Amino acid sequence: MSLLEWVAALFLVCGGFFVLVGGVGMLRMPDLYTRMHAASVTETMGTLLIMTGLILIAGWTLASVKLFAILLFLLFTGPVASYAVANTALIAGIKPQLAEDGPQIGGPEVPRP
Amino acid sequence: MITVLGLFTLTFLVIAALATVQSRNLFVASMWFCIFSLMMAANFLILDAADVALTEAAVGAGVSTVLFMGALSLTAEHEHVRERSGWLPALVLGLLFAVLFAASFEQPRLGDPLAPVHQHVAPFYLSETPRLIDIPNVVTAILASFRGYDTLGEVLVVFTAGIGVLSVLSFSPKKNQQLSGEGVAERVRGVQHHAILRVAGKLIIPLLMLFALVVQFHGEYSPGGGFSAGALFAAAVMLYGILEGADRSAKAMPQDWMLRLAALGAMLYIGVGIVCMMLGGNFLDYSVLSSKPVAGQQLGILLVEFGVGLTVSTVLIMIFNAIANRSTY
Amino acid sequence: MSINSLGLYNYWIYGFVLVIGLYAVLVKGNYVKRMIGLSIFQGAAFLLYITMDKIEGGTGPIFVTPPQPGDLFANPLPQVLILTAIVVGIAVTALGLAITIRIKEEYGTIEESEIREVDRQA
Amino acid sequence: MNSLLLGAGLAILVTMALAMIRGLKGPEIYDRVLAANVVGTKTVLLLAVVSLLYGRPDFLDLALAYALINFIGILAILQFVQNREARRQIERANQKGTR
Repeated sequence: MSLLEWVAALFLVCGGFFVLVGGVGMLRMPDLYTRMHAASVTETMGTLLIMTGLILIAGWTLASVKLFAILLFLLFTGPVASYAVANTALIAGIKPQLAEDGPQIGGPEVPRP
Repeated sequence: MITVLGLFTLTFLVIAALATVQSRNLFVASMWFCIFSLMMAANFLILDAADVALTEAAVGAGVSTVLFMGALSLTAEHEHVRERSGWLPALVLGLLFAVLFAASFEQPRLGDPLAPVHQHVAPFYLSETPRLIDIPNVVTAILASFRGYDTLGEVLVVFTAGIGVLSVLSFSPKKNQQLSGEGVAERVRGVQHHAILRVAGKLIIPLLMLFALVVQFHGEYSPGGGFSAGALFAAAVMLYGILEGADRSAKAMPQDWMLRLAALGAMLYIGVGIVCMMLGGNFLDYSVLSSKPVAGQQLGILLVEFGVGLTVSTVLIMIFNAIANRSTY
Repeated sequence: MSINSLGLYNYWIYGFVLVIGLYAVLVKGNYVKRMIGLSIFQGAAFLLYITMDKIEGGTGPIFVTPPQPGDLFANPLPQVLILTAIVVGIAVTALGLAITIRIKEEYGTIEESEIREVDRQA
Repeated sequence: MNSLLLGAGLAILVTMALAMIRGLKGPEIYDRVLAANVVGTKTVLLLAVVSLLYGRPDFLDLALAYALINFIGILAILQFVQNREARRQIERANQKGTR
């Protein structure tokens, strides 16, 4: 394997790791907002690393341009969608779980529209 | 390697289908159906059917989710628990599954080159497409040329379904008494007050339309064609309707013009066929359209695919406008 | 490990998903749920057709380079049939949803048992 | 290289499985929306990996379409949720007014 392939392999392994960690976090985190935080790891870090690895594998071809476009779209839409879900949940009155208050008590005042 | 991927996605397919059927909340059910469509399309790609996967992506995950959400906001979100007695249907369905399971052992294994389906007409299409039509995408060649009659029928079915939706929803709805009051329309406006979503979405819309045009006119060389392009274009308009309000999308894409364009698309298809007849060929035999038969075939496919894309996109936009603009307050 | 080792799993999944969709159509009284069930049923049929197109050692029927004798390609015919069927399916589903919306407006409910009661009282 | 791609694909598939378990468990509707979103974006990654694994880079168009379409699906879902909340608030206010 050439050096480029080793680098691509490193990116893919790291990306797979972050994607998996995010998935486990989605399952094990205690409340919606922390789960969203975990999911965002897969959507930004995991996507970035895996896509970079794929671009390195594809090399200087049309495929890597397409992969780059996909990466841009995912990095663009993923956080926006996450923000929208979080904002909708907050407006609907779902409160974050805070350490000092115990589960589901208190939380910041949520402005209602 | 295909085995592993197929095993996972097929299992997800079953999980998504079960979750769709068992959830009492129809909103959750349609969300699971969206996941079902995604898994279905991933399966199609794994089974080498890229064109189908592209169409399923645009239709299943995009258009059908938007339409189901629109219908749910006009009907009811919760399914009532009362069900008919389930034992007889369950027995029948159990028997059906047993029959299908038993019959599966007579099916050829997945990917068997000696399966009957690979023996009959498919080798002809695969070997003759480079000679007769000379476009790389055999699926497009069959869709528009070899089986042009079939596709014409499908386009007319889509057109008829669009007219059906329009005529069913042409009555103005009764007003909901519980939702009366000042400024309801201003408050029930979905995601329109999210500045971030609107800015992000507006950047996506032109790219999506451009991509739809690429899929439409590059469909002879890569996965794509009129059906997927039409669905993608309609999805872009639906995004506009979600972000800016369905009234504005209906203003930008007026219903009567959509209807005319849908008819125009179908008529373009039929017209190409009739021109072929006038030039001395058979109906939808594009070879006579140009002095060289291959060039004639390519021209015919381009025109026919454009007609398909026009009809599909306008019908889907029409359906979206009709459902999303129906308000009960 | 070749594609062959997936064997008949595709056909079993097809049967199971088909039965699930049909269950929703037969047993559920809610019309939107029935439309979703019908779409799942359709999906199962799509899966059966696309399963048939796969050929071992083949690839998608789009020629990147001019095809050489001996190259294997997936069967394009089932793909064409399903490609058109998907779009027709969504158009028909939309028609069903439109009729459901009208039923809701006339009867105030989309549950079959409740609609029967309304009819009986009328 | 192929085994590495397959490994990445497997990681993505396992994450999809975990997200689907979260979607099955709920408990809030927003958890399910989140799960649908994660499954959607992971499908895009999976399709990109599969098309390189198959050596068919022209299939990347599909992943591109997915990346765009998935966003629309999530927005449609969110629009429904927001409209529902707004309607519920109005109905509650109207009920108080009539009483």
